Amino acid sequence: MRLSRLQVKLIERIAATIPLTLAVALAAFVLMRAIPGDPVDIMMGEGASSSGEEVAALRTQLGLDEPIYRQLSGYLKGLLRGDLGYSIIRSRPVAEMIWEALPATIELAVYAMLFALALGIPVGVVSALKHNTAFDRVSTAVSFVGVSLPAFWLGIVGILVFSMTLGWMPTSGRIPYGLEPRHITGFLTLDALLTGNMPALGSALRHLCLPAVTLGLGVAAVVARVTRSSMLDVLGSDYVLFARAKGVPEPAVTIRHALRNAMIPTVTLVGLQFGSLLGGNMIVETIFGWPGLGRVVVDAIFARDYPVVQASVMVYALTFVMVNLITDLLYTVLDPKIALQ
Amino acid sequence: MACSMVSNMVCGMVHGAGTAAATGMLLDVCDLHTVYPSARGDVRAVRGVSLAVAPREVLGVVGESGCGKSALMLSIMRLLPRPGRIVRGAVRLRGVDLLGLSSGEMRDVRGREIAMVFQDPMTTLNPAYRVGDQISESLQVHRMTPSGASISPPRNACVRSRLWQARRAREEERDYVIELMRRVGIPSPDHRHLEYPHQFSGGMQQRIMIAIALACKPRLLLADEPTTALDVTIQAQVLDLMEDINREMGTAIVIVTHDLALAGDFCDNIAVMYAGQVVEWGPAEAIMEDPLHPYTRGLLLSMPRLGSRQPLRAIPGEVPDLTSVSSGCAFAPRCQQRTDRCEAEEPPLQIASGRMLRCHAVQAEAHNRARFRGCVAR
Amino acid sequence: MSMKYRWMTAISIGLLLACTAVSLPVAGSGPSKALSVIVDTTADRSDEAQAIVEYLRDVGVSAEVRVWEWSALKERILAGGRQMYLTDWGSAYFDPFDLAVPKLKTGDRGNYSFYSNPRFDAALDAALGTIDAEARRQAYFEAQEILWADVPWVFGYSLLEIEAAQADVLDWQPSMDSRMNLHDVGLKRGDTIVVGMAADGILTLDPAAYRDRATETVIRNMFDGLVTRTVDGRVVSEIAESWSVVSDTEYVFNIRRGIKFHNGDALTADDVVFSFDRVIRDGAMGGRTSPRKGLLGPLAAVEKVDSHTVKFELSSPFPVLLQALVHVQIVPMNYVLNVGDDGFARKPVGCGPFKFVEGRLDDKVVMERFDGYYGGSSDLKPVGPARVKRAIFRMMPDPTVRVAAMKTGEVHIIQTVPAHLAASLARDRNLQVKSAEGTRVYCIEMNCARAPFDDVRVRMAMNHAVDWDTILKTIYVDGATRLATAFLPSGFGYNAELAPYTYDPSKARALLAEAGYGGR
Amino acid sequence: MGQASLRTDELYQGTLARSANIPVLSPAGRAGRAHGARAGLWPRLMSHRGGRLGLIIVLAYVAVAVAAPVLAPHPPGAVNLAGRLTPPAIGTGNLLGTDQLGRDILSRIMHGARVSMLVGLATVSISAAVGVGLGMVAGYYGGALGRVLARFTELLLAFPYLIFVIGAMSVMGPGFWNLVWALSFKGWVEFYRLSRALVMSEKNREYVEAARVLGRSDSVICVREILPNIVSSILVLGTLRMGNMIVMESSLSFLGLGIPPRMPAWGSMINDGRRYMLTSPWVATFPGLALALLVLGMNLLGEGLRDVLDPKMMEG
Repeated sequence: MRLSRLQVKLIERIAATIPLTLAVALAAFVLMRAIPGDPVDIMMGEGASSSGEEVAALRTQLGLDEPIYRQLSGYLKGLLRGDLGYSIIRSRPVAEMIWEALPATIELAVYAMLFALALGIPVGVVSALKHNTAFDRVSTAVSFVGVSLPAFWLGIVGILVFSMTLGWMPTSGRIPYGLEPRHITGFLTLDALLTGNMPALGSALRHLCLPAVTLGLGVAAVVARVTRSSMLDVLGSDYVLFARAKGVPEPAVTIRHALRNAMIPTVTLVGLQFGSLLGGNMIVETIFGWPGLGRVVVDAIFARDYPVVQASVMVYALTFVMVNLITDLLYTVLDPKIALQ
Repeated sequence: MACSMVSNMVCGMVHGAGTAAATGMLLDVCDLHTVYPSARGDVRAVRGVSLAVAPREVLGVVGESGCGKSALMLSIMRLLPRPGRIVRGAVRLRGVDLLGLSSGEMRDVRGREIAMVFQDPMTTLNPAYRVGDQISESLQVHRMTPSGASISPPRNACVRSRLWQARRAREEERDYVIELMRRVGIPSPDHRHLEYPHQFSGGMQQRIMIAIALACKPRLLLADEPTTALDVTIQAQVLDLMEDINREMGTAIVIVTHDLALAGDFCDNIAVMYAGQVVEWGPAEAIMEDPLHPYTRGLLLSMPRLGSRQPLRAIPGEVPDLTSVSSGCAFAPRCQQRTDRCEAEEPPLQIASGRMLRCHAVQAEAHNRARFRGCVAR
Repeated sequence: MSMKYRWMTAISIGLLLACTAVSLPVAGSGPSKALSVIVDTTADRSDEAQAIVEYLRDVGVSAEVRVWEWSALKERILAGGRQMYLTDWGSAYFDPFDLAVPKLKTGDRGNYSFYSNPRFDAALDAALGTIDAEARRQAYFEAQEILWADVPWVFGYSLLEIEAAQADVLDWQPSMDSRMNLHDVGLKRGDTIVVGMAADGILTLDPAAYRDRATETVIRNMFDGLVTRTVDGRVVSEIAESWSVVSDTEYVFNIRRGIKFHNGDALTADDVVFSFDRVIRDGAMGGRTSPRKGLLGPLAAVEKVDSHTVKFELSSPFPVLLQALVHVQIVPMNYVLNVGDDGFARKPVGCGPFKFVEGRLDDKVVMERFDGYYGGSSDLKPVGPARVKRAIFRMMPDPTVRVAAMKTGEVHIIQTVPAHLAASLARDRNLQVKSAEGTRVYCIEMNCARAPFDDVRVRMAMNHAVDWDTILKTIYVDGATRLATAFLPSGFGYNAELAPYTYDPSKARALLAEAGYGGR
Repeated sequence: MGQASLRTDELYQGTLARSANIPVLSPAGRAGRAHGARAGLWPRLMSHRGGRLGLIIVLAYVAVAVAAPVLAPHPPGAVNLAGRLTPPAIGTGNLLGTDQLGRDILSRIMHGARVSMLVGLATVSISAAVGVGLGMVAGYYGGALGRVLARFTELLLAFPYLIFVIGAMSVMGPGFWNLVWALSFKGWVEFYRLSRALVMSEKNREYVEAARVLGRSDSVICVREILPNIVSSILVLGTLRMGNMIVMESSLSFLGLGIPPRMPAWGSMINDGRRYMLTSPWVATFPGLALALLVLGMNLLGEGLRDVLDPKMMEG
């Protein structure tokens, strides 16, 4: 009974993403047509003169001289068939480009999030346990500063310190040629693990370090603050007092009784932040030469490569929705009240 | 019986620490002081409370909200939320001063020797865990088997037999949990131990909390307003349950309440608290029928009684600010019998008419009455 | 109850007002009839634009900078809505053909300044209507003189192409057209050379499907053309052994024998015809037309004469045909027909010194030495297979990171070193820094069709007002060459006698005053 | 989507409040706050350690911003190519060094305080005005408008923000106010969600009932009764968002879409300096520190306000 209700809800949620995704696709379409600039013109680049007819012919060929509503209906029809279209500038299927770039972006976001959690949660918990002590004040101040430093600045400083001065980390890229694990999922660390390729794993992790930390530091600061405040709430709650009254040892009180309940707001935050990590990492990808979707999409915007932008925006939106869905599922695990309501 | 108990307690009080064990007291609180530092100065939540509880006794601690009842309970458990702290005094359990124990030793006492239940079961049960697990957690943290023996890790046992033992232990534990839930009156416990707190009604949640508290068969149960959050009918059921437990399991109970009538019905002895102090402490019937302290009287008069045609009277004035208690009697500003002495000098806790009393005015009067009756409590 | 929020509201509003009142720099109100312009730029030249604005202010022009995203700016420029804008344009042909024509001929594609001068157009037509070198040179000289007098732009500079390499990279030389010929390069240690590209990614691996330089830089190592170019811009034979000019509009090329593609196919005239057909015929790439079509101008047809001879027919004289042919790479006909255009782009096969191994276009492209290589142009030493076993092009769009990677030794060669970092690299004994003349013109274009820049005096004043020498010396750390007109010194027909406009603020003020804009 | 999405919404608002350390107060507490006599917000803020420090920092910035023309040793736009990239030194006249155009960094930071704080203040004010307005209407009436807005905010959240801003800036062209609008376009969503949730829980309070019984109109109830009760939470969110917006501006500068370059703004300064990090790290570092300190001050102030306005702090 309970499972089936959950299933129904899941199906409901997944079905509900369809109109949202379509709306996002539509918004991307409108935005792209509204911004000035012309893909054909960009495609023709500089150099020798191209005649007006040539440009016009290319526009016709790409269907760019059709009325907007026709272009839109063509685009939507393509979507319904599962066809994301063809990149104007790169003359290859958009789906292929996205499929190639998405694992890099997701892997980076996942590691950035892991870093943020690994740093933010313990700091938040300790700050809460040592409320109003020097540790609490310093970590709070540091987290404020962490939030207020732009990622591109952090990235360059990281390269300056850890790559150039200390030589610990490579400056950019995902993995050197020759070390790549066999392609299974596209996530290098996962592939390396699956194939038992330890050198590849080590190298991939080393390459991930700087970009993931750059991207995750701001999130870590926010996670620390949220964890701290929800931990403070929970530590003052009756059930924590009751657990102590039962004689539960302090570490178990902190972890089993307090942290578990304090994680609920953190999970919400993680869901939201993960979305923004995915959608906001273009700058970090550019700095670290990370071959991810962010660079593809920024490139495509500046080149007015309509199909690529439209499809990427949809992918972002879908990922965002999916992450939200997973977050909600996670609540049902963390908070039994939600499962049955 | 109650009368002699009080005299025993008084002995404990009068003669100091050494005799408490000798007189068979289970819990003996002696001149306990507790403060909460705050921006406006220290809040003196408990100011020299002395109390004792005999085995199997039910003691009611009564007073208005903010009089330090809960702080007293938490002080006994050594669970005062920071930055609250115990300034001085002693809390002896069977003669052992809890304040002198290491935190590890104190943890062994909690849940196993003294258990505590709280006012609001809704917020006191951890929403994230099944109730059965929350009940058995008490057993696990005290490494106890349902039969009450401490688990000592088997030596030289082969892995398989250890696994088997572990499974056995788990099954036993589950059975015990179900039994316990049945004992506190939860219907179909064999299913419901797998449910989460929010799936129970308030009364049932309170029963679960009691089950958790009883899991290790403690000698003393501290109940902090256990029925305040419940409907009246449910209140009665929960109280009945506690009464049963007291009778059948022999668990001594300290019940904190603001409801004097409830305490009168339910308790052997009653301690009335005002402004962090015990102002009157004695057998329940004695206090209900012949309250001596003006505050106790006020409490009784402000309490509606069935069949009584007396108009209800509120105690004039407000509860004092505990950061700045004057040198005199804390109740003096609200007391109609106050004298100059009341405002100047804090009355000591003294024996009067078969009870302990903290009042200058009644002191003299009671003394006279006692002489007239020719019976001085010893 | 709102009392206690009142002070906060008051502070907030006060802060807002205070900031608003004093923060926005108001355009200085100069003399009564001051010239007021907005200088548009893209982000990469915003420093320079701010310096230029200061110079303009010095001569009494109230100027402001706006930073734009290029495509958005271009559309507004083309709509005639902007006044003055920093632009640049590259030339790949070592001839004004692909610079002066698109940028300055009446109504042409890159003519953002709306410059129109029939005499200038006629001079360009004359230069392109014949293959007679002397006549062309004269025509270009005339065109430059016209430009110099007409000053449609604030003429600017061309940046040096600065590249850096590890000290153990042998025989490396940056080329003027920013290509990177790894065939000639050796390594003292190791057999894999890694190049840090100054690009976000390349567009494709199909030699007929791109129009940008970064893609060509990579592709040109896997594909050869009929002819190629030395680092200083001379055209020499490659796949073609020799050629003859039959007439203004007809060329015959003899194909070298024994050339093999990476898949083992022998290269014949069919492949050459197919390759050119793919570029110039409409819809030849699976229904799409190659974006490179325009590069070949009036090339009408390429015909096979025999198995190793092809004939080029032009619809009109095309003096830069040989330079244009450098940019067309030969593809294997049978392979392309077999795998299709998409398949070919995924796994390209050429006849160049390196064969494709794998590649993510926005990450890295890996290629390996092609041992069956015919040796390349006999005019470019060394002849034979490539010297390194493997070449990897890595995309490193951020210049700071490129330089950092150079210093840590992660890459062997990097493109486009920012001028201010070149010195620090040059000081490093493990590195070498070299530069080549650039082929890109940087300038400030003005809307010559509208006031105030329809007045040649105002345009002239602008040219006198900007102290380029200081800008180039400081912001570009001497990594640039000042230009007298829109023509490049490296290109054909450059008139070295024309001197760049001098920095002369008083003259600029005088010219402005003459044009009716009150100077001080 | 119904229930499920509503839940995310509620949790989101809870998280938001927590991440911003905004009290999602117990209703009784909030009602009490509105009507209980509570004097001395100012002294209480001044006695709150963090709040006091934050206030001092923020006021110091405001003072510097207002007095920048007097305080700054050089005009912020004075280009001096000969003296570019001078390292920080005492006694050279450029205490914090000069940037790539030879402009005095200290002076630019001082003048930049105006622009950057104005960016923050303007975006937050616009976001708050739009968000709170819509949030109150949606929270008070719910219904179709609420549903439409719920879908719309979902769309906004799912749409990658940077892509939107790049697009919007391309459409509108560069310019200070265009940037502010582009930043506000999504910024209002947080204010909307917070105020909607607050109003929803507030509108059933007794004092609102009382006002209704007295025959007050809906708009009067919203503005005179409910707004004062939720304004402190919004104020706290606002102080916390300001720093974010200033950082956002620098990210847009990275993409070439920031503040017009003659206006000194910290974000653009950090971005300009990024290119010189290897050789002249001071160009980006000092504006970065200036920004970090202001954000610290803002957050401390926000947190202080939270503590002071939180009735839980009043007991004990």
